[in-house]
Amino acid sequence: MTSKPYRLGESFGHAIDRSRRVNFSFDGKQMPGYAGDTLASAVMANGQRVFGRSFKYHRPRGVVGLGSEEMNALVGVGEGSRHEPNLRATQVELHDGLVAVSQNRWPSLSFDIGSINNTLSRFFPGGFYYKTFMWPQKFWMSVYEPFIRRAAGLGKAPDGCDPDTYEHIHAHCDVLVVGGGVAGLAAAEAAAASGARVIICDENPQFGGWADIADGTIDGVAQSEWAQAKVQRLSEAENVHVLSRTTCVGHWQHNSLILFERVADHDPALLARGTPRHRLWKVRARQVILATGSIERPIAFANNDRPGIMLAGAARAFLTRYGVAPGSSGLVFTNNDDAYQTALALKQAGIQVRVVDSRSHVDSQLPTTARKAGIEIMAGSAIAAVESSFGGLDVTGVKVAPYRKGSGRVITETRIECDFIAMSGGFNPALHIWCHTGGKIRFDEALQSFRPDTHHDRIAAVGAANGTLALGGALNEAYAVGEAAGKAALPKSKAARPKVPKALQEVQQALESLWFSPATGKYNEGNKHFIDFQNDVTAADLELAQREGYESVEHTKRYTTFGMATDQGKTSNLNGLGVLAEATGKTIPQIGITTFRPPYTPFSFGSVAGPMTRQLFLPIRRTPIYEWHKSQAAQFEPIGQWRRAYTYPKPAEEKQASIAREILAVRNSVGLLDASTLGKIEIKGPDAAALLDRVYSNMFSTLKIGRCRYGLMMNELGFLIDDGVTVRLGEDHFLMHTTSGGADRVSAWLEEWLQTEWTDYKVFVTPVTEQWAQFAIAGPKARDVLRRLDPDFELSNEAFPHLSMKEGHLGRYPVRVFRISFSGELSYEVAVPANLGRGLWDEILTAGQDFGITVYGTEALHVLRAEKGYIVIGDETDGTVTPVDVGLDGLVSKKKSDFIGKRSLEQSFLKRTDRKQLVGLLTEDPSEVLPDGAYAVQEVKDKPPMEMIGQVTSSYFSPTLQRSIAMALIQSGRARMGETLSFPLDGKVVKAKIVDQVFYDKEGAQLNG
Amino acid sequence: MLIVHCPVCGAEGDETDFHAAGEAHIRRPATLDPEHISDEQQRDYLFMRRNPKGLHFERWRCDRGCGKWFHAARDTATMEFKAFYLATELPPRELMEQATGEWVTFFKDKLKAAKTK
Amino acid sequence: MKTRYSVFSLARNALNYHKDWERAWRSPAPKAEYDAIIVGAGGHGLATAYYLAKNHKMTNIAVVEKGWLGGGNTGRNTTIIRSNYLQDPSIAIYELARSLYENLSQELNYNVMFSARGVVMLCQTEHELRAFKRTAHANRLAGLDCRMITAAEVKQIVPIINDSPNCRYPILGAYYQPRGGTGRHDAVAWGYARGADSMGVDIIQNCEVTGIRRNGGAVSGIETTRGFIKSKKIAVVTAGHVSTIMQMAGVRMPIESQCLQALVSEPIKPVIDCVVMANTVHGYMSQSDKGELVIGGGTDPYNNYSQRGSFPALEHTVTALVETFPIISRLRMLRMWGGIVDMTGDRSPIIGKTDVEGLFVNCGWGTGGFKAIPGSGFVFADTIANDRPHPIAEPFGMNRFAEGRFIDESVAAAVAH
Amino acid sequence: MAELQYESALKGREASGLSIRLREIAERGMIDLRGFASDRKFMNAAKEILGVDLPKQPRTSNTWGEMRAFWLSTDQWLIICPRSKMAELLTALRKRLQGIHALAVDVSDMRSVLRLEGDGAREVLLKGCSLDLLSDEYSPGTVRRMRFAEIAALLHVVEEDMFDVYVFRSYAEYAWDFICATARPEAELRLFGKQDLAAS
Repeated sequence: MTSKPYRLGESFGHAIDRSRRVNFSFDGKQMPGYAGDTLASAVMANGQRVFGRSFKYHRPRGVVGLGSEEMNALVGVGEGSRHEPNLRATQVELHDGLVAVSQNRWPSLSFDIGSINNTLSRFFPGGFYYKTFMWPQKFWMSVYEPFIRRAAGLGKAPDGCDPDTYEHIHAHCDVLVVGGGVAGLAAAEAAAASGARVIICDENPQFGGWADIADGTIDGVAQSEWAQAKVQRLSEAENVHVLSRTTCVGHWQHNSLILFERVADHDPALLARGTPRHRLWKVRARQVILATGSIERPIAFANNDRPGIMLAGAARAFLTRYGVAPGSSGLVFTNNDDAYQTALALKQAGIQVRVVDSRSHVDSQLPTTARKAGIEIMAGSAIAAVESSFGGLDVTGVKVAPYRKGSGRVITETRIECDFIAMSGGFNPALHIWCHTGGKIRFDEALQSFRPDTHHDRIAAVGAANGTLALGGALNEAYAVGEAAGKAALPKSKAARPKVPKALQEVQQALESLWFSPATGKYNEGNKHFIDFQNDVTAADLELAQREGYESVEHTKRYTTFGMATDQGKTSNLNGLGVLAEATGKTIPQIGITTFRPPYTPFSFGSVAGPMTRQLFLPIRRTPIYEWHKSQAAQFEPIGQWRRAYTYPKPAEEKQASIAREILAVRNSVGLLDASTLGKIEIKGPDAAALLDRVYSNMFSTLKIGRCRYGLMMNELGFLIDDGVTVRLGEDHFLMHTTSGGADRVSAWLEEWLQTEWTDYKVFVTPVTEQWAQFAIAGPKARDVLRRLDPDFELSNEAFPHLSMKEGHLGRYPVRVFRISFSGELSYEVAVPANLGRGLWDEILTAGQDFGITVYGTEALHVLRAEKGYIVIGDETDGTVTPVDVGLDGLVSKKKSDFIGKRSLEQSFLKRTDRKQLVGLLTEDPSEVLPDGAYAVQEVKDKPPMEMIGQVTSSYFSPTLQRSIAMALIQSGRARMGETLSFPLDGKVVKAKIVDQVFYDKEGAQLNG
Repeated sequence: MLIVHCPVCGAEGDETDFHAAGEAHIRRPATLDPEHISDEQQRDYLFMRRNPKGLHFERWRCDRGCGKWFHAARDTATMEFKAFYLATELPPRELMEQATGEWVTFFKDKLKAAKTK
Repeated sequence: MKTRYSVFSLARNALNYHKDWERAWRSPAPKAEYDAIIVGAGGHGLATAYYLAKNHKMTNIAVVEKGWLGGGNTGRNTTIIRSNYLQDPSIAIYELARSLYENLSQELNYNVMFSARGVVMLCQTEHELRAFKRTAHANRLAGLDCRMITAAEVKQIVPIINDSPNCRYPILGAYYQPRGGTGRHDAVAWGYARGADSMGVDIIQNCEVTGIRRNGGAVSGIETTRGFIKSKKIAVVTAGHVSTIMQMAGVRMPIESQCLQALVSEPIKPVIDCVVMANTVHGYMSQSDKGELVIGGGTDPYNNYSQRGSFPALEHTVTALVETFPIISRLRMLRMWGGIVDMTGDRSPIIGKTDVEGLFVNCGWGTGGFKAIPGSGFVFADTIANDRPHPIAEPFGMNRFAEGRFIDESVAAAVAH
Repeated sequence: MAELQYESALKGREASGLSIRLREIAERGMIDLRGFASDRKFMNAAKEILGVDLPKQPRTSNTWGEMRAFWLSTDQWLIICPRSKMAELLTALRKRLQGIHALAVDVSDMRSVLRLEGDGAREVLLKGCSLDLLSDEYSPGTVRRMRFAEIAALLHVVEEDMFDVYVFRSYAEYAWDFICATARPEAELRLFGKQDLAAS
């Protein structure tokens, strides 16, 4: 590798600040660079060309492109938890202390064991792995695949949690302009002139696109000068938002787009300060203008992947932007005029250069200027071979041969010494975003590429993105489209239209397509014409895929993986189509093109998650008593988004012990439960009762005012979805309780039926769950606690019987008290406005002290109700269980002609008598607790499969009964009362007897006590 | 990302501000005649869907707005909304005429009825 | 029969610069009549054709495809293969499929890269834990090799998982199927295509069905963009497009077509060696042999034939996975895409005959069809050949919707993939 | 029995070092009022008791003294009043609305109110909601339900740079934490208007 200085004199490199040196390291080697450098330019300025190794053959690779289209120079940047793999060196902005490493090589970049694959490459044609690695069978997972996995995969993941933050922002605008080149700036100016709100974004740090490396003037000044003035003006405008370092990653339906802003990657100081690293912009635009420019095409010639072979535009940019010479003597290989600007720039920099042009006649202005400048032009020729130093690390020369379109092999050739090649096969409009939601495209003969055609959304393309490469045309187009977009957004705007500036630029001669450059010898024997550089897909691979019948371009793509690398085919797709067209004698449109998928360039998962990580990942709902629970070291369990206290272990108390303690307290004295999460819905109107009769399986129109009734809810399939106690507050006024999880669902459901089915019903439904804190005071001493709380509150059985409700005050606290019980004990549920909840809670605890009041959690609650044989929606039911299945036939009205789910109960399968029915279970060994979900079998066999006849739905050790109890859904269970069932578990069989599911206080004496 | 418009309150917003609830204009047999519903009618009501590629009619709720249910006509291939109308209404006449597949049979008598009016 | 693929044939061809490889499949012109026509050359359709030819010696058959074979959901899914379902009928068909996958590469002489790297289904709430314990009991008695594993074991198998006990949904354990895993989706379609083709099956691509001809109660053939093709047996296997095709025969389907999205990261060196499914937060992830993290989630909430999903659904999934695997925060999304999935009322497939004589349908695989391809093709072929449902297919008949006999897997998991 | 203990969801929470001011507004009285805007009897009755017309225009509010009426839907309003006035107001309303199809419920404790104040508050909100807050549509007085971060919320534009965000009580802490996370000065930004260009 040559060691001569690659950094040119002051007159080159307008983007770098030579007064600000920065030091960075590449593969552990300390290197100097300048502020304004990219990692690519800085490394090249240090005389290093090889940046990485290719995916499959591990061939050494250098920089080919200029920005996000780069497919070779992928590096890992940053260390430890801040490491980021697979970054394009051409996009990494240099900063002091930047640490970069090359990828996919071992042990080192210049010597890579993996490159053995290259030597053996002929054994690895496209799709080879489908044809082998099948024998012996077990070797696939044990030998072959592990090897493949280790070999693949480019860079390494960071280790540890990401220390940086990310955020989202929503933005609406009248016009979004994607791309800040000359055309984009022009369109933005025109749109903004109407007063429209305009957002313009560009993925690079600076605006201007190719302005600084393109010839021609605008209103008499250089393109770049014009661009800088424009962006300055736009950045000051009130109605414009200018976003640099921001990539539009995709276009979604109805003109919603995602922009990916790299806020702080370029400056560690910002990150250290806590600036969000990336910001995801969710933009809704009335009009979208794509000024995304075009991407230069490489040329498929033998060994076109050697380090030192780059795109002509890129070579030019490294020269003028960063003052970096791609080499000391070069060759420009082109099929168009544009590349001649590179030749001229190189010449101007004192670098020796020749032009090889596949076109037989080149006499337009740029070539003529080049000739005048003394540049040798070899027209009608093409590169037939590339010579390189050992290991292919460097270009040493080429063989040039006369070019005849379609000719297979090369006869005569001339050798030319050179250490770099700048190639240009033409330009492809960047269509990606246009196509994301299905915009139509058409093939353009002059471009030999696809360009935008029609689109169903309000979106337009201008300039190179639209195939309009010439400066004058691009400006006219951009101003016209920009103005139209502004008008469409603000039809009334009277603003004056900006005048279209005057463009002066050399007229270019048409390009001639060059999809394949014949090589020395038979092209696919030995030397490789790379189409997809990163994935090592050659012209021969594509042609082979065709021959093997993978004819659809999608098949070819998937079989050879061309276009599937991290550049998503930006530089390879069209070249591939060209090769396929020539191989099959079809036209490119006949071959078709693969679908463009978001994102335009890869963007971080962190930015997609934004701030929704850690404690903001998903909301946690807290009851008014949450802090108290925490102060008591409660164990919590999530119920939907709620956090409910599961149990309250005392210091050094086992979970099971604390649960038992809580249960016995309720049975023997009194317990207190935070039931605030219970759903509460106020329902009022002349048809309120009728609505309840429709949504509950049992009757509610007969409920007396002030009384409560337990109700069952089915869906239309006849399956249980919710239950709860509903209270009649007035003739036309009810308060419905739902399960904690069901609150939102049920109230929305009631609204749905009222608005879409029973639209003649006059009923208002208002969910009030969170208005109330609600506590259950349960146990023989419950009444005493309430009396202590407020002696005047009438609590006698006569005045306040089971299943009734009273509204009033407990002390100063306004309350609703319901005498309902889910524990089977005498129990009152007290509802109080949420902000007074904690106050009353404390009062109850004080009042209960003498009675040994014990706070109990959800697990104790579940055991208590199981002892009573009460069902829990979600435990005894799983979405396939009917009220009849759980033995609540009594709550399925025979009188009502219609209620939700009624008809489905008549479907044959739901009427079967051998359905699984809810029963109680008592294990033969009372200390044996059946596991939840254990299955009973018809007959125990020594090994599976065994016929299953039902499963345990709830199973606990009952501290009250000092034995295990369980409920289960068993096929025709009720007919099997007294039968003993077998539950084969791991290594043992548990036997249990079918019994009635009410284990405790069958006659309900406690409850009515 | 769909941008949805509520015909009740005029709110416009992301699909996430609304609730999509599947096919519209499905009649619940039990509301009309609870006593005479065949298993097949019940099946059709609960499961059978027109599911066209192209113009479709569906139910939405203005979840983060007025909370009202409404109908939308949308092309399931291009995702373009063609109309938004009330939950108690039929689609605009021209859309009923453009409807394809299973929808044609459904709208036939509706269009006839509209004519005779 | 085609020359076998092997390391030897590969070497032999290499020496000759791969000039002598024969076509993987022909591209024949449609004949006037076939004994059976399968509509849809996805994995399920091609497998059906393969088993019709192989097990039932029906070789005068055709598979017609609107586009290119394997171009639908077969080539768009996240390739998860598992059989640890809750309901007996599901266990039967998915386990049949999984066991066929074990030897599919050898059976087809085409490397479908089935790799049983294990499927870990996280339990992140008590309720989910209970549900999976129940499934575990059912699967054990059905004879499946599955087990519950502890949070610590999960961390061992998946070192990059977020095992913080105070994260939003702490890992309480997982349900583990060691012999579940992934496969190479394209290879499954291509392998079956090559196998079927070599037995004489005509695979006719770029041939769109425009009508299904009936005389009275029976089918007599299909109208296509390449003319009328006669057949007394027509099997529709067109996933998201099943409603529109079946409508041509006047049959209405209990199906909604929605968009399911998937995405991959840029390739990185191996970080996760199994499939992890986090149903509570709706996301799942594995890593391909190429190094890409393969990620999928739930469907969009509305009908969609565009194969282009909506960003919020995708954002929801990625957010969940960044929380579950914090290191992916700094990795990048490379490509996202959508497939049109056919969702039934109970989220289980439909396999069998229809009320129209000679018209068969296999659809409704929704978000989880890839894992079923071999089993689905196997029992569907048998059903077509013998004109009666294969015992394993029987529970999946369309009549179940009128009887209320649903096969509801959502019971076991929030999402079924 | 001791005095009433009042405890709002965000009691004792203070936000400092943010790019905007953030605090909880407690002690509010709120009534959820349902009735048909088309029912003149109902509208008159409401006006009579509240002293303020119920707005018929979607997403608007009417204010009279310390009384505010928010439009929530075509048949739903949220009445804001001092907590001390709520009980008597509710009783009066219910009495006056007898015989009219309507529903008035005390929801004073159902929601927590977070107030954002200061230049840049709109941008902070835009980090969590998708409304076009920079358009004229969102001038003072505007009320709109919205999706904020992961939860349902109600936005009230009090003044140009003052916003009340109503969230259900159980979500108050989540909303508070979300705003604190997105309103860090390091993350401050303005939409449109003068920008600093990236220095080269």
